[in-house]
Amino acid sequence: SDLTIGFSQIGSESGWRAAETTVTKQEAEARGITLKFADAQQKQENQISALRSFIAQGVDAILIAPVVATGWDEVLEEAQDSDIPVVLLDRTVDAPEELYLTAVTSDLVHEGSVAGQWLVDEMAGADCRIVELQGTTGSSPAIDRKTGFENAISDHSNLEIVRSQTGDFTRSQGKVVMESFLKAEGGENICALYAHNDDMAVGAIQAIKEAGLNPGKDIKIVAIDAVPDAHLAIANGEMNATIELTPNMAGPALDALDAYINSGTMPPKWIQTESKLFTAADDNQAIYEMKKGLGY
Amino acid sequence: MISYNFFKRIMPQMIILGVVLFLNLLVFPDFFVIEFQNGRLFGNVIDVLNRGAPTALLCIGMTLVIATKGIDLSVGAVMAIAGATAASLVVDGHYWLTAVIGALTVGAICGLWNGFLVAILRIQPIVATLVLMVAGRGVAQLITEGTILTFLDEGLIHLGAGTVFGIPTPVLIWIFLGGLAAFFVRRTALGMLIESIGINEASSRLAGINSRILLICVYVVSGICAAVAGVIVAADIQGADANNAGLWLELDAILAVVIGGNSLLGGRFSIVASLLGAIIIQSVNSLILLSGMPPEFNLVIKALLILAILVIQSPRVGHLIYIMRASSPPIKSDPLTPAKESNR
Amino acid sequence: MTNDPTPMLHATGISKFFPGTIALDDVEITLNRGEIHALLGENGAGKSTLIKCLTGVYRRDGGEITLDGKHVNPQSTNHSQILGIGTVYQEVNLLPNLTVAENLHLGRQPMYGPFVARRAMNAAAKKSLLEFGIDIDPAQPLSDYPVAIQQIVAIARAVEMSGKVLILDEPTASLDLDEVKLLFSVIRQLKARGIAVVFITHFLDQVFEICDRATVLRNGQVVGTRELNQVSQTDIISLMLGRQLEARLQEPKPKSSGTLLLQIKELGKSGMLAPFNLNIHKGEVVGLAGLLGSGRTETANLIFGAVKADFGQLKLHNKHIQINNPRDAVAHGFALCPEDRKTEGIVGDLSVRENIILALQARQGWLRPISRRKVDEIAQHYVRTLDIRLANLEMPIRLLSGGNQQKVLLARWLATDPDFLILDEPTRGIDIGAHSEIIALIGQLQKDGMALLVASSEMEELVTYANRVIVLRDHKQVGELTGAEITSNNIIRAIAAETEHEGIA
Amino acid sequence: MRSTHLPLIATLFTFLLAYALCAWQFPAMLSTRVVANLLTDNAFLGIVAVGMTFVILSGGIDLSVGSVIAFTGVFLAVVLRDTSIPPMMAFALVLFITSAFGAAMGATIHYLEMPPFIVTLAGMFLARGAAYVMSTDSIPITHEFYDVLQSLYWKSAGGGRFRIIGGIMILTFIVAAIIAHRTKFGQNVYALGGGATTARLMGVPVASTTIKIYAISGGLAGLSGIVFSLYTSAGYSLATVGVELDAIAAVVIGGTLLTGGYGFIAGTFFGILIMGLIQTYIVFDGTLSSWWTKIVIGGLLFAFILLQKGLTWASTKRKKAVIGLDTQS
Ligand SMILES: Nc1ncnc2c1ncn2[C@@H]1O[C@H](COP(=O)(O)OP(=O)(O)OP(=O)(O)O)[C@@H](O)[C@H]1O
Ligand SMILES: Nc1ncnc2c1ncn2[C@@H]1O[C@H](COP(=O)(O)OP(=O)(O)OP(=O)(O)O)[C@@H](O)[C@H]1O
Ligand SMILES: [Mg+2]
Ligand SMILES: [Mg+2]
Repeated sequence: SDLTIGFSQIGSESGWRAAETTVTKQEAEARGITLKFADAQQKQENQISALRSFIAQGVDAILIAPVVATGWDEVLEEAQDSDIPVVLLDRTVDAPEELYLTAVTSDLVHEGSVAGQWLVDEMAGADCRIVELQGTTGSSPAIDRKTGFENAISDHSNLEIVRSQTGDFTRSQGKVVMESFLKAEGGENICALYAHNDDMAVGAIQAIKEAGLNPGKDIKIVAIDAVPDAHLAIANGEMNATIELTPNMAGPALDALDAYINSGTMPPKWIQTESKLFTAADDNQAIYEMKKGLGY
Repeated sequence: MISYNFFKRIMPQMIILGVVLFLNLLVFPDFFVIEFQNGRLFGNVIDVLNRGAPTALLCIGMTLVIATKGIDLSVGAVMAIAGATAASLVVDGHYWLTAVIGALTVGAICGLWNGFLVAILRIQPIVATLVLMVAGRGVAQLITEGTILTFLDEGLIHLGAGTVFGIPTPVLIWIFLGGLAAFFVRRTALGMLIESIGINEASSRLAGINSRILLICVYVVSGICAAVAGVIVAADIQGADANNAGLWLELDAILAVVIGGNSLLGGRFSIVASLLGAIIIQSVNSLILLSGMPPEFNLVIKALLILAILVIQSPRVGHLIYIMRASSPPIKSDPLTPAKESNR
Repeated sequence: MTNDPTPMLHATGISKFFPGTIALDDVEITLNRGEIHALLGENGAGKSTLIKCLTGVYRRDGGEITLDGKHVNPQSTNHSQILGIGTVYQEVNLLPNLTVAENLHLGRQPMYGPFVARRAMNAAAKKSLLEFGIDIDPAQPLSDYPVAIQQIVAIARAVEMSGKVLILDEPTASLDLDEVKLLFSVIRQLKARGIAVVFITHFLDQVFEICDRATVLRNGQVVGTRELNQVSQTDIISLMLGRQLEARLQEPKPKSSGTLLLQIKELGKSGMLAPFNLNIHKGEVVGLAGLLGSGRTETANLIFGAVKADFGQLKLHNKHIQINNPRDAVAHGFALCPEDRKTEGIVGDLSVRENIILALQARQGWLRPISRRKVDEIAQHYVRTLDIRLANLEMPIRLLSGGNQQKVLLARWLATDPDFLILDEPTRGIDIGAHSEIIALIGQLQKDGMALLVASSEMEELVTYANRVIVLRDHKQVGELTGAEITSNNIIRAIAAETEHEGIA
Repeated sequence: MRSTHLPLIATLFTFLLAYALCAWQFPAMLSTRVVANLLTDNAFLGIVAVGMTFVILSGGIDLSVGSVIAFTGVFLAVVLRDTSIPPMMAFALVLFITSAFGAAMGATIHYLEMPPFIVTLAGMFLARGAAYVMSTDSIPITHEFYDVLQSLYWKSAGGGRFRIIGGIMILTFIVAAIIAHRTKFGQNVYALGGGATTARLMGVPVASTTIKIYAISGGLAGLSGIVFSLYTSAGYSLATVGVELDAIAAVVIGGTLLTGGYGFIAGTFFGILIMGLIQTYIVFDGTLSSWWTKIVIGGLLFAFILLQKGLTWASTKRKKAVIGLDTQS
């Protein structure tokens, strides 16, 4: 097939995002699809205008990883008027379902609750004071992962979040904020760390080490994304668990598009990717080696 | 150099710093406790000094740039580029010192570019440096290919996360470089010449000052300072994060320079006061972190605190206080403070 | 109206303190209707400060003002304009980015409904400028015109603002004789309308030509008010200075005796200055004469490298030199005291000490700072020899009075001990005492073997010290006078002869 | 022609040249869709850049606008969700708040003699902080009035949709151009930019002018926020981060000097179009990776500044040469 597909990516704000871009390009190439890539530099307005430009160019289909859930109705309508199917990646939007073909996403709330559930099981009723490193204030992963985690531990009075502050999804802020947690609470009084992404957890691990404590042992660490460095940390015993957010959203999306364009098959409205839990029980070293090349 | 005038110059910053630290003490009683734990000093005050390092380093160059009536928006991006350069060099197996020198060279080149646009092409500094601010982060990502480039080189890591005699290396680096720069500009004629071109470039040029070279130099210094900051930040997290390293840090640096009592319109400057400004900002950040407030309030708190600091420092308020204090005709007062003209 | 005995403006007890200075101390001034009142005093006496206190620029520290019999308290320039006081402040204060017409009418533009009536405004501007004898396109930006035109625009603006009082702070400093004549005729018209005019200047001839009374300030205090038809110039001078101005002997000017220092061959720039030739010897003063805009400033700038020449050669001590910028010039021992001290001379926020040392330091390079002791020595030396009035050496130069700023600039260049000193309007805005001091200084420098090139609008001045005078017209060298030929009349004739010649052609 | 018009003309030529080049490479760029998109997608940026032009003309800068847009969006979303205040009332309310916010910044700048850069930086933190405090979620706006406004567009031949928000932007530009170039207030703005001290000595009411300028900028940021909320039907506290820099860039590309006093509202309009063109070109090209996108945007920004500088320089040079001939003949 010589399809031309437009892909509106949010940006390249994290390693995970870069991996998603890489994987998408690889998947398109493997199928012989011409991919028009547009980086929105974290701005919704750029994404909307990119979509409009795709429509003006007359692409065959559009992939979009929306930066935020709201605000897409108008431009999706325009796409529909021009008979261009749109597939959402990573996240659904607050728009009527008929405006897009399907959404390939993970369930952010679910990820949070997997993390919470892991901690519940791990502590097995023992008291635990938790510190939380939130993502960027206002971003939907931060909100949903917080909600999911809180839901999971809400019935367990032995688990308590004692401090929660934003680490902006970055390594350096993760480290800085963890440092202040350690001082404010006293390292020995913290039993677990929940970070909304692995980068912050990796930063926090360094802070914990510098404070003379053993990450993974003195303080349990669970985070989300399963980037290579998190697997490495688990392999080294410095981290306990991570939940995978697969960067391969494009594979299922392109499959669905293929089927729709070639045979008119309507895909389901929501294709959920797996939120797999990785712990020390897995062969993290091997996974690390495998994922290293994916552009994380 | 350590004269009465010097103390008088930095007095407002010292007082403000004292007040902010006191607020820290209020929200966290153990704020001033410093312990010696596994070979390093450990405590909130140390954290403030350590975490203030990037801003403080940026401040050194930014103060000089602002003194020439310029501004350097690109420092955050230059940090990212330098961090990425250093990381990719050690990952390629180079010796850490080579990597650092490489990063500093790249920083200097970035500064040269800015200086070229400002001094030779005569593009307004804010726009000239905006170009590198936008493109620079792309360059940094080009080097790391969008990933966080991690490394395990002990030598490099030591610059960001290590200690010397128990004191975190970044603290030593910024105090050393800041002191060096402050000493250097005041012991040579550089300080005066920089101030002169900042106040009136036409006059300065006619007086025989080579304003172009000076302007370029100032931006190069700013680039190098940013590079040092970038290396430290990367070393601290053992990885070059091209996306986030130094993001929006240029604003903090500019803020610090202004809190340091330096005019954005160029002219008179004090590097030491700017450094105090950087530490004041970091103390405000520390206050926010220690207070345990939900993160939604971070920005509001920061904005209000900074506003309060700036209002207290504003020349107008200073003048009011001065008037309230001195009811007798202000004849024998300080000849340096210019009289305020009535403004209404 | 003119017979109304209540004064137009009466101010008593005006005081103004600046940190370190009492700028005005219990000053009283009375302006009668239809009177032209001179305000005189040395540089730094407080003339400009008094004006600023009267017009609400400065908040005064004491004193009462009655205008037209009513107590007033101007809070801002805007307010005083509304009260009917039009003012030209000392440094030309207009906006270079606005057009001439906009400058002239800012704040009281002719309106068409809610909109500024541009066409009417331009027409009105054209008309009012014609009264001052200049015919220009008022829709062009002010910055397109030379300082003299700007000065006239500022005056025209103030004149239109002044319903009751017109204040002119050194309006004639950069004006030509003809323009001064026009200005005076306008002032006389205003006087006939009963408006009170305050006239500040250092040209006593002009004072005696046009003013009725004079108030003299010294060190912030009024030392006397005189009816001018009852006193002589010497009376006024001794009142201003507090001493007699010793009459300097007119020493015979040395013939250009020294060795050849600098040869300028065919120096010029297209559109700016036609090729210019000059040989200048050590111990020689060459004057540059010409009308406004004749290219004197351009000549000075080209020689100094402030503007890069398109063609021409310079030979110093018979060796070719290349001057691309002021730095090169300074390195070859040149010095230039520019005409526009506000934008090209002073570095406002730097202290007087730093301003004096600036050029010397720039020449030494930043790596070799001049020691503090040496700096203080140099600064103090020049403050003493040039009699610069200041509270202390650390005060920013922008706080000095205009004339004292000029002296500091002179000091800056003298400190570099130049071989060749170019002075562009060195005595502009300088009081009569300092004026003669500077002339004496020029003589002294010449005796010490320095070569000087002096551009000046004051012919008498050139006559006193120049060995040779070069006359410029329309950016061209049109004549040269030497030795005994140099008289005011001859200079004027040289300029005019050329004009007639052109007229015939 | 006045010499001050040069940068404006240079900008116009730059835009036309660039557009021609783009169209030559991608003929689809000539479609009405692209033209309509340029107007619609840049409407909010254009409106906020108008305010920024006033501020920059007066020699100031306003860094708070991006945050004010976000604040406006969140405010509207919260008000329309939680109260029964009708949208028009809410618009009026938010315009009042943002104008007052701008006025407060202007007053601070003038009366406390603080540099605009810093005051508005604090304003930037404050406005975004306020948005966070109201809500960190992105809140959809589902009022039928919004649907009505959004359905108002003119669909031209070729599929381009000219929406109401593009119209609002153009209207803003026209009104602003009249205010800036034809009223007393406008002249006072230019006067301030020419030199605040001088302006004061000439009797310009500096305080009220400064306050009005920042109030306008704040108010237009509010209007831009309304437009943005129409554009996205939502309010989100993380929206429009860094828009102030885009606005500044557009103003500068439009030929306004950052030091104040020189420039035109119309220049900003072309500045906006150039920025939009860069964005469109990159998407049409579609081969740039994330980092090359940044580099290319920076590079194009540089190229435009350079081109404009070159054009201005070349024509002043020519003008000078003409004068030279005059004097020599
Ligand atoms: N803002 C200020 N702060 C401190 N001192 C000032 C200030 N303005 C003026 N002065 C001082 O006040 C005195 C009077 O200055 P003023 O400008 O009124 O003199 P002037 O009579 O106009 O002199 P000139 O003939 O040179 O213009 C001077 O000593 C000057 O240094
Ligand atoms: N009356 C006038 N109308 C228009 N342009 C003028 C007029 N007078 C001078 N100019 C222009 O002003 C410029 C300034 O000339 P310049 O400053 O070299 O003159 P100058 O002889 O030094 O005069 P000044 O006495 O003002 O120093 C010249 O380019 C000239 O064309
Ligand atoms: Mg004066
Ligand atoms: Mg001249």
